[in-house]
Amino acid sequence: MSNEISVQEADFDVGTETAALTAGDARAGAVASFVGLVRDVNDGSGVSEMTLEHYPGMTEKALAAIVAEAKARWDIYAVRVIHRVGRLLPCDRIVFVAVSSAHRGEAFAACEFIMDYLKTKAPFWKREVTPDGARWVDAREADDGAAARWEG
Amino acid sequence: MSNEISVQEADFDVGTETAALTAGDARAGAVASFVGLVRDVNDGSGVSEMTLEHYPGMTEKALAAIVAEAKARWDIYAVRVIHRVGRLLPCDRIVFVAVSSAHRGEAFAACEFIMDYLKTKAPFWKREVTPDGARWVDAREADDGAAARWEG
Amino acid sequence: MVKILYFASLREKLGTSGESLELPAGVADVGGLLATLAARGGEWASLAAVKNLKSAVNQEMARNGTPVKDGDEVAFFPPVTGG
Amino acid sequence: MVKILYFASLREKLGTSGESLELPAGVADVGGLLATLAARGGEWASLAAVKNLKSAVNQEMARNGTPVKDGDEVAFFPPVTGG
Repeated sequence: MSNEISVQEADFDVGTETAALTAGDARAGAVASFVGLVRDVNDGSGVSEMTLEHYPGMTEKALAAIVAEAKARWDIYAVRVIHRVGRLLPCDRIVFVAVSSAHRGEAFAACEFIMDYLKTKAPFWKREVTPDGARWVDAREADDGAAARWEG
Repeated sequence: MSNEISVQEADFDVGTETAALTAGDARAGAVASFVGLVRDVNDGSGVSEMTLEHYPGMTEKALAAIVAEAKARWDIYAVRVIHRVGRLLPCDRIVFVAVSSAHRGEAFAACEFIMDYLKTKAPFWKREVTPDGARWVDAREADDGAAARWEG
Repeated sequence: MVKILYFASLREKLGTSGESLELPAGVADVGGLLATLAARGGEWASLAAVKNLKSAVNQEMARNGTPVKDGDEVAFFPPVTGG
Repeated sequence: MVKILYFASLREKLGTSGESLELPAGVADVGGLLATLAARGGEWASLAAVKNLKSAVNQEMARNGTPVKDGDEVAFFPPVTGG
């Protein structure tokens, strides 16, 4: 698929992206998808805005490798990954992952796998503004655990 | 939530429904969702159209009970379930389930749970038209297995 | 009287979507009602033999042992296939 | 020459987003390069002590033992937090 991965400042349209994934593909009986959003609180502090930094070049490669791994593991048809960078506000969309398949089990598993790997293997970093000033977001141990369950 | 469950002939807009789930709710960092679509093949036969029958009254009750069970099991914020009935063609959307939560793990689990229970506990029946005539779709054993893993 | 509903392949096979029935003496659960209907013969006789026949009483999933009383709504149908 | 990049909190702490460096004699992997940078002292000294410091060589995740040779692009950064 030519338009599988996007790293962009612009917002995206969930309905358009979801429909595009299965347009003209009547094999697909299932689309599982995920939208990540900016919360107004994190680690107990209010968050008024956030900036997402990334590693241009590596980001796209890392995401492509994760998608390829998902396709090797599950019988899925199409995948779409969009990740925003730059300045974002609470309730803004950050990330979109959608996967189509014949049946729901594989679509759900592949979608969650891609999110878990993205969270631990794709070079993005969040810097958030709180009442106490700006701070870099700490990695969550829960994310390492979520990624680890797909190993071995 | 007042507009949690809909059983309707009309199509729905995935983008609008997904956005409505978290509108003004900056606690939500995650939305997991699922769209089920009519495939053009089932059990080895081509499918040219499908009719979805349901049990009015019980359908809404069964879906509400499934959603209540999901809310009891996971710390989720909002849920939206839409199921279409009547005549549908390949590539048409059948069902939409979306769940918001602070973090993705609970949103994914609750969304998949609702779909698994819907598949085995909500009174819908599919009748599909194939080159050999119309037939009622057989229940899939895989669906019973998917639902059973949430038991006990 | 109980209101009885039939859905999907069952509705087609029996040629009716439902009926009202005076609950016979001694019939107090779904299994008893099913035996009463099957005793009619013809297509009805096959009711008791439908694989994985499902039932609901007052719009809640039921089993053969689920009580049925006057005024209830009882439904019979094959395994569900939505989603 | 190797191209070295620093991201996020590391970029801020070191006050630079990257540099070009002649690979010193005897330095052949990420760990060796890290030791060379830490030997500069000041903020650089803390590099070797950053908790869970991550690295990439030619835009692939790396470890201290990953080989580094002339012409490579090496990046150092904290654990990722996207998604």
